[in-house]
Amino acid sequence: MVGHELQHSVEQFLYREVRLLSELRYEEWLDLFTDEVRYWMPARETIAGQPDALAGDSEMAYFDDDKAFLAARIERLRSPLAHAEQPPSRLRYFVSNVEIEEAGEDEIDVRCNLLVYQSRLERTEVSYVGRREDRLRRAGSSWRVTTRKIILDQTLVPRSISVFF
Amino acid sequence: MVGHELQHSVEQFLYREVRLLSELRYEEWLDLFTDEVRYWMPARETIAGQPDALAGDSEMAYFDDDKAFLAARIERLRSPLAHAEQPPSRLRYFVSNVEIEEAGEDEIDVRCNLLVYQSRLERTEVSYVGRREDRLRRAGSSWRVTTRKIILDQTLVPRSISVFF
Amino acid sequence: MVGHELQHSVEQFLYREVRLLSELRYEEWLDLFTDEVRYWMPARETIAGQPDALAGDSEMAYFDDDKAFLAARIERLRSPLAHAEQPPSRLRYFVSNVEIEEAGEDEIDVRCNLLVYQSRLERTEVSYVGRREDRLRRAGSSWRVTTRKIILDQTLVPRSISVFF
Amino acid sequence: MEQSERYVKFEEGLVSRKIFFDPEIYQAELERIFARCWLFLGHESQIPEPGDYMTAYMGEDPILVCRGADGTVRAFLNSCRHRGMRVCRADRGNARQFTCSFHGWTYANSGELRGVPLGQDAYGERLNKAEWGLLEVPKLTSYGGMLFGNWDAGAESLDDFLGELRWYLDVMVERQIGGIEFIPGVQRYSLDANWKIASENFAGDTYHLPYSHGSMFKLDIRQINPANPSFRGKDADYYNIGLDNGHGMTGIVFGDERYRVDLEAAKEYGAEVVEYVEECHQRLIKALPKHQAGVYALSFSNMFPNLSFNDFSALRPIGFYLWLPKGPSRIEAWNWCGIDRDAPKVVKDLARVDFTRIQSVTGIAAQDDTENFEQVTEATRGVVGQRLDFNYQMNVGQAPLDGPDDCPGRFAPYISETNQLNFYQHWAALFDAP
Amino acid sequence: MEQSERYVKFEEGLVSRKIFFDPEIYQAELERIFARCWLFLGHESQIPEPGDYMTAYMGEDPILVCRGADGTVRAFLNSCRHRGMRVCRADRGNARQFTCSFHGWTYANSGELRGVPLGQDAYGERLNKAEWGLLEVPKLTSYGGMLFGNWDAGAESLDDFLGELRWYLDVMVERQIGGIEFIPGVQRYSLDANWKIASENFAGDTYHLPYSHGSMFKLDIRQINPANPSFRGKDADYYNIGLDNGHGMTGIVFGDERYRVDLEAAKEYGAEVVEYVEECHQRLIKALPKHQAGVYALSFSNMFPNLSFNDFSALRPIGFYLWLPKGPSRIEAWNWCGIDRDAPKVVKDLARVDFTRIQSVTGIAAQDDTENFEQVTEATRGVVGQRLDFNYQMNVGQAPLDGPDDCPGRFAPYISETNQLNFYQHWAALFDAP
Amino acid sequence: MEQSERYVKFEEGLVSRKIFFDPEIYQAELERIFARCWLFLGHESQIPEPGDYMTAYMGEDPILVCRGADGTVRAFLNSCRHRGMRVCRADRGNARQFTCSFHGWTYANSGELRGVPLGQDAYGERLNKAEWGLLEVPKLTSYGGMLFGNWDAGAESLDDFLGELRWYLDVMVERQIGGIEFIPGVQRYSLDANWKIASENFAGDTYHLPYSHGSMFKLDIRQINPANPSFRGKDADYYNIGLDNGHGMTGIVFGDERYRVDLEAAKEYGAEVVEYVEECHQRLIKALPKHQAGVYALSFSNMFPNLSFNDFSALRPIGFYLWLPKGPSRIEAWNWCGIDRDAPKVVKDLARVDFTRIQSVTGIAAQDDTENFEQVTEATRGVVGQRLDFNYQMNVGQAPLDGPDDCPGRFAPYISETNQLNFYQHWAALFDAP
Ligand code: FES
Ligand code: FES
Ligand code: FES
Ligand SMILES: [Fe+3]
Ligand SMILES: [Fe+3]
Ligand SMILES: [Fe+3]
Repeated sequence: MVGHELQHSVEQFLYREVRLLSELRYEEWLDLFTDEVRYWMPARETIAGQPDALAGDSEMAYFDDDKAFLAARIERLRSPLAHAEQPPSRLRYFVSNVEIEEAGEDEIDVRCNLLVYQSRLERTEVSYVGRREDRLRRAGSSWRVTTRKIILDQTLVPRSISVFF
Repeated sequence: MVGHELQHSVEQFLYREVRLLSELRYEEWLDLFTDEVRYWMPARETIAGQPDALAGDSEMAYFDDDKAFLAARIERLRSPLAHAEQPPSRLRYFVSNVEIEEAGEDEIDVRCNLLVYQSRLERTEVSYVGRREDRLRRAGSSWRVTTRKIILDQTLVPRSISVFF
Repeated sequence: MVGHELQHSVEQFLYREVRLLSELRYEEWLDLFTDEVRYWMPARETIAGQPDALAGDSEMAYFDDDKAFLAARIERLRSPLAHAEQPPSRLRYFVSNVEIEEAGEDEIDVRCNLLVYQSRLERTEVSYVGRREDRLRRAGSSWRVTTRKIILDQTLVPRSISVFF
Repeated sequence: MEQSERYVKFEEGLVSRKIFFDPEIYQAELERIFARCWLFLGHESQIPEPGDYMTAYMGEDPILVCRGADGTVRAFLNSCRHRGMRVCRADRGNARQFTCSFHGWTYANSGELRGVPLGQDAYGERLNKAEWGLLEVPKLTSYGGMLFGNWDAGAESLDDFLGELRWYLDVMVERQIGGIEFIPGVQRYSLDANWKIASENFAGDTYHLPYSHGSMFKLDIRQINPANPSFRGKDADYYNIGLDNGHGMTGIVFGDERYRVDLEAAKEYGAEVVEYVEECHQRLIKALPKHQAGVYALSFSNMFPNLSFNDFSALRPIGFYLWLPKGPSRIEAWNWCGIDRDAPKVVKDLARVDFTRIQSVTGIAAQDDTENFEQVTEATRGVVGQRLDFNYQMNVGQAPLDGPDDCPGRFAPYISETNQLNFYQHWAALFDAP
Repeated sequence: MEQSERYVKFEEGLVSRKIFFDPEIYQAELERIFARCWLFLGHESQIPEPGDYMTAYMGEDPILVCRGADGTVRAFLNSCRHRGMRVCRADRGNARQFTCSFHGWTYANSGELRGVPLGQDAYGERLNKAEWGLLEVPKLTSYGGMLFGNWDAGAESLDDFLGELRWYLDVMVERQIGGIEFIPGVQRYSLDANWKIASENFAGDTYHLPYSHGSMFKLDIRQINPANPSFRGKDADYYNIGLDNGHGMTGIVFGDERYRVDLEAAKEYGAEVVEYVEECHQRLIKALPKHQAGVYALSFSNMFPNLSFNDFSALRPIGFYLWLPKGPSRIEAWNWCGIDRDAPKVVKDLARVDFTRIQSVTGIAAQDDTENFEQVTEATRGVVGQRLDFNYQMNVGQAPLDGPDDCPGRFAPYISETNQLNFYQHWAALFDAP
Repeated sequence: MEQSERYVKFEEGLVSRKIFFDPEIYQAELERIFARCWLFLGHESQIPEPGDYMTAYMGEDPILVCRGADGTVRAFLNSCRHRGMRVCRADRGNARQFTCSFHGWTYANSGELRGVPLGQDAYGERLNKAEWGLLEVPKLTSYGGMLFGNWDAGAESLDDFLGELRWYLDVMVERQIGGIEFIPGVQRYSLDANWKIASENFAGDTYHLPYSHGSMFKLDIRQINPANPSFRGKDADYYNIGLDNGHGMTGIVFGDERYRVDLEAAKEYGAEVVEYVEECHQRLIKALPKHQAGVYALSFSNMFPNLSFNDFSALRPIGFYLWLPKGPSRIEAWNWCGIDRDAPKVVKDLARVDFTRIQSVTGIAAQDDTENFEQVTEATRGVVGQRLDFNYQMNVGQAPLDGPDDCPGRFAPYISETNQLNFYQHWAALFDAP
């Protein structure tokens, strides 16, 4: 079990990170990722005998972005023609059950559970439920995300996804 | 980033505060607010070009209470004729993503995300999702709420509101 | 208010505990309970004049298990004929609002709010909402659960329960 | 036998529970009531500037209300004529034109189809743009800044539709120094009930006040606003008034009674407020005959079919409560707070805060109404429950009261149920119309 | 051709999948089955004192069950006669009268309308209170403390309705030293299935035991309670018994077999329990003919239409499982645990805990049943699936077994499907009734 | 008048909004379209080994697709013939047989009923196992590894159903060196829209590209994959092609144009990829006539009724988008990514990543489509909106273009709406069929 100072620092980092998303501060959010980040959300199926059946590295994914394409998504979201988020959704991120493991010199592995609530237009309400497995790298007094693996518990996504996790 | 002792103290304050609500200990809950508190939940609309479009100070609000009227609401809830809460709802408050900023001598600004689950009678289930922006003032070893701003993410409230946030 | 080291240690224990459940590591999970544990989920009704009307000790319960029967449930879940969890559900546990009280020498009382999300097969989605009241006993650097009381806020359970809390 | 006679037994004071649940009756209501009656769209003050717009609903049809460059307000079906996309997805804003997000057809805020992408290349002469503008609500009329639309091009005028109600509305409208304005913002909430349960309540259900709102009246709600009525039971000089076309008003009192209450209350706020109240009164006396001016303010009322409102005092909000139908057992309620544009700030703040506290989504009155409206629905949907009737017999066979001379409407005691029967009698007439 | 013949092909052992989905068939069931059959309301022990009350459902109609000051139990539609509000919103409590939260009409717990606010002032002579009491369920009968109601005033008596089932229920009821009592509290859960899928299962579906519950039988469930049956397959002396009016019982065995199992099991708990079991047996022998007393305990069964129950042993709970219809594909299940009021504490605790572990919401049996009931529903709703029939052919054309003399019912092997056909045959008869 | 003429006014280029909402029309579609057309089930590469299986849907009926021990692929209603339980609850796996979780009937993956628990003891001779195997989809045909099933035993062959579409599909299929394979995994998401809104979009709605996807085309999406089309507006040598049986293709260009784009793009990835592209081209030339080979790749298209797909390039994914109907206003979309089994890893990775980024659940194109499809639905359900028609008049009265010789289909400009009318004309024909 890591120390509580580290726990505190990481939790604050995670809270701030998702707050940037709900405040639509996408560019600042992207700055929290390292240049070589893999932003990956593998597909998931119910496969007999494989409880946590996630798609593999070169199999189906929902997201498999590098920083450049994350930037492209953000550039798109800034366009008035990005209809899926025009007007923008109201997003709420519940980050919980944060668990940390040291991963060598200046890196740590961080798991958390994530409930993302999306409210848009008059009455569209969607909830995404799952977990995240991040690799964070120390950056001065804070952190950068070097790998993000997002695993939804839903095998049927409630709506097409126009939000980040 | 504030220290983890402060974080701990504030989180425990927030947890206890909402527990008092789910335990219907309204009077004790009210004691956690300063006499000059503004308990405010501005209305929210989807306005073109204004992502986080909240109603302003003298515009529409859901709540705009002072301590006296909060007390009146509580007095009412104690009446057997407060049908909306007779019998009382079962309430669960999920406080998460607590972020703190110093705000001068003995005050702090505290944000949190809030999921309020209401279950009542046989099968009424409602969830309110949003965030809170509180100003807390140090009171001995604990805190008092001097300003509470509640911002729901829903622009269509799922039911008329008979609960506190 | 207990110290933040204790808070940290307990939260990490609770996070790990529910993670073992979502990872279907039932036997490891069971090891976190003392041999004399009472795993109890009393029934709940809406009774006039009794806000938090829980069934009493020898009244109706959803769970009233000892360690032996918890083990039997787990043995059953390992059977290919445990259809309710074949294939297994995808489970997500949101533990929040953790509050701790010292309870004598090496025991503590721990309350938390709990949102359990269950996703199974193609589109079954269920959420259980409530709180837990645990008695934990110190076990070296970690903890064991000696009493678990689970209180759902729903008086109509959304589905028959094939998960642990 | 008219179809509706099975449901509304006027003489007996009975109404079948079926009309609050049956999906076919609900569909018929959308066609015969909501597509034919004058419906509330909002208030001009919400869209003061040229180009301002807001969205609304008529029945279940989404509406876009725009103030054109010429200042004219028009309303349209908020659905692209090309392939139906919601043309405007915001609640309000300002725009000269609306470009549909699907294929980019562009409509002026006057409704006409301005341009289509690749126009000539794609369509040549095959698209007659003149025929494909936004579907305009054929009748739109503003009264006191309140905007009403009607889908039926052959419908009677708003004036004829308001009928006797107009005489009372004039009191509310004329009393305003600067005219009514809506404070920015709307409250919206859902409740699982039929739209008529809420509408009839405002049309005449004074009888629910003492018990439904007993917890409120136990409070000293004058602490919220001294102009708040301490609840009054049966009182000879308060009337419920049933009006033609199904409209209903409650708690009307004549002879400056409400003015006196205001004046008394005003003193707690000092000279400025007292003067304001006096000025309101003066305006009324100048604008209207004495007996009409003496009404001074209204109580809670319903304009058929689904616009409820209240106006107790010049020191309190003019509340608008629109009960939008969203299925046989679902309402989406939209609430607005109206105030006098030229009221002193202290009065505006008083009214605004009062609004949030009493009848709004969090209001200490609305909460208990919702609980009742929803549980009425829950408790009456079974096949046995559906065989029964609702009871409105309080005044059956009772002669109308003699109201003061020259005041329109059928007068009933303050505590009565005739307004509800008046509401359902009109409902029945529309339901049977071919 | 009777309408139902399209759905229930008794001779062929086939039942159309349509009757588990079609919304019109479901509506007809509410009228012709749930508004005409005797339905379970709960147990007297839940409301022992004068003024005690509890809420229930008959079909989708909400019910209020009250024990009056005179000790008499009455049941009412839990909906105010004024305008339909749910009069009592709690699950249970004690009250002399119920005041409706909407307008405050007050009903005695005997149903009569006691008072209305502002009575004389508001209503004068225009309200005949005698006519506006709560709608009482015209027929209510208690048997062994179990309360049953029937909306059809002309319906046969409960005794006639129970018919042959009565003979077996007497065994369960007479065995109790102090009579059946329900431990306080109810379990409620939803499942997405048609009510008949669950009811028929208890009526006769022994065939699902070995596979559906294979994971349970693999456990040593005697560790939960030694009186637990280790699963027995086909066994000449265990019978399923189809009874008139659609009722069905499974696993009936004669000649003290279940007594012997209990006695054996009792030893693990010492003399007190052994004596208790012997005393139960003695009571039976005194109260009933030998061959009837020899039944000793029942297995799982269904009382038409939707009350399932089980009673395996004097050391195990008497489980009641009510499958409330909430739409064509939705059930709300209410579970109660019955015990012998005068059983030793060790036995009561044993039974209570056993109940939570096997057939309750969290029970290791119920979990797998729910999964099956729900996925049957999911997998059969398509238009092609709806063309098919369910198969109940196991015993088609097979002659009934000869049961022991003087024991009512049509006897079938322990593993059989005749009880389900018996269930649907009665369903069909009621469905076709005018 | 044919029933459908009220809905589809082909000559005028109008389609009634009713067919996207009316529950009865939806039910009729399930019977007359989904239970009679060839429907997509998945791809053989998803179940390569004997015993491999996957689940699917035809209309709302759940399907189990199995590769038998003999390597033959069969499809069955995924519902037990005994009492309807979903026989297989996993999305995919490998199994020789399936044992139903309810009573344990066991089916071989060839569908026949192998065994039933307690067989002889329970059933004797009363169950004719041969009659109670899983209900097999009577017609199943594989083309290019793509599996299609048809519930109508009397239906035309898949070849006849594909009709003119086959000529173009051959281009896509023949171009693959190792044949199409689906990368493991599927994406599934829900959207609140009618299935036709999405299907027609792929069938011909090029007109929505510039505006719906303007934000995407503003990006340099060649950065994702150089073979990405920079959006081209009206361009004489790009065609939309309406094909018989309601199929539609967009953006077809002849004379090696797409090959040239690929070759150019390939250079950015080095010799291996250039050679790969050349090899693909060679294969086409060997396999097909020159003018057909010159098509090289397709754009986005729809195979009637609900299988959309796209194939822009040998360096990009072959996307499959199945729009499963789940009610009048709900779709469950299943997405798969097809690639050439023998493509170099760099190409496979390029295609896979490209798939996630453009048209998948998170794709920068799909997001905006969903928003439009859903809000079309929201905005057109009111009774007034339902009176209107959707407009497809872009090319009404326009003569088809002359496509190149010997190329099947009715040619229209790249930006046109004739394919949608072609879709609805076939829909109407099926809707009216007895
Ligand atoms: S739907 Fe509006 S432009 Fe096509
Ligand atoms: S509804 Fe019960 S008193 Fe009016
Ligand atoms: S339902 Fe499949 S074996 Fe009975
Ligand atoms: Fe009210
Ligand atoms: Fe079972
Ligand atoms: Fe698109």
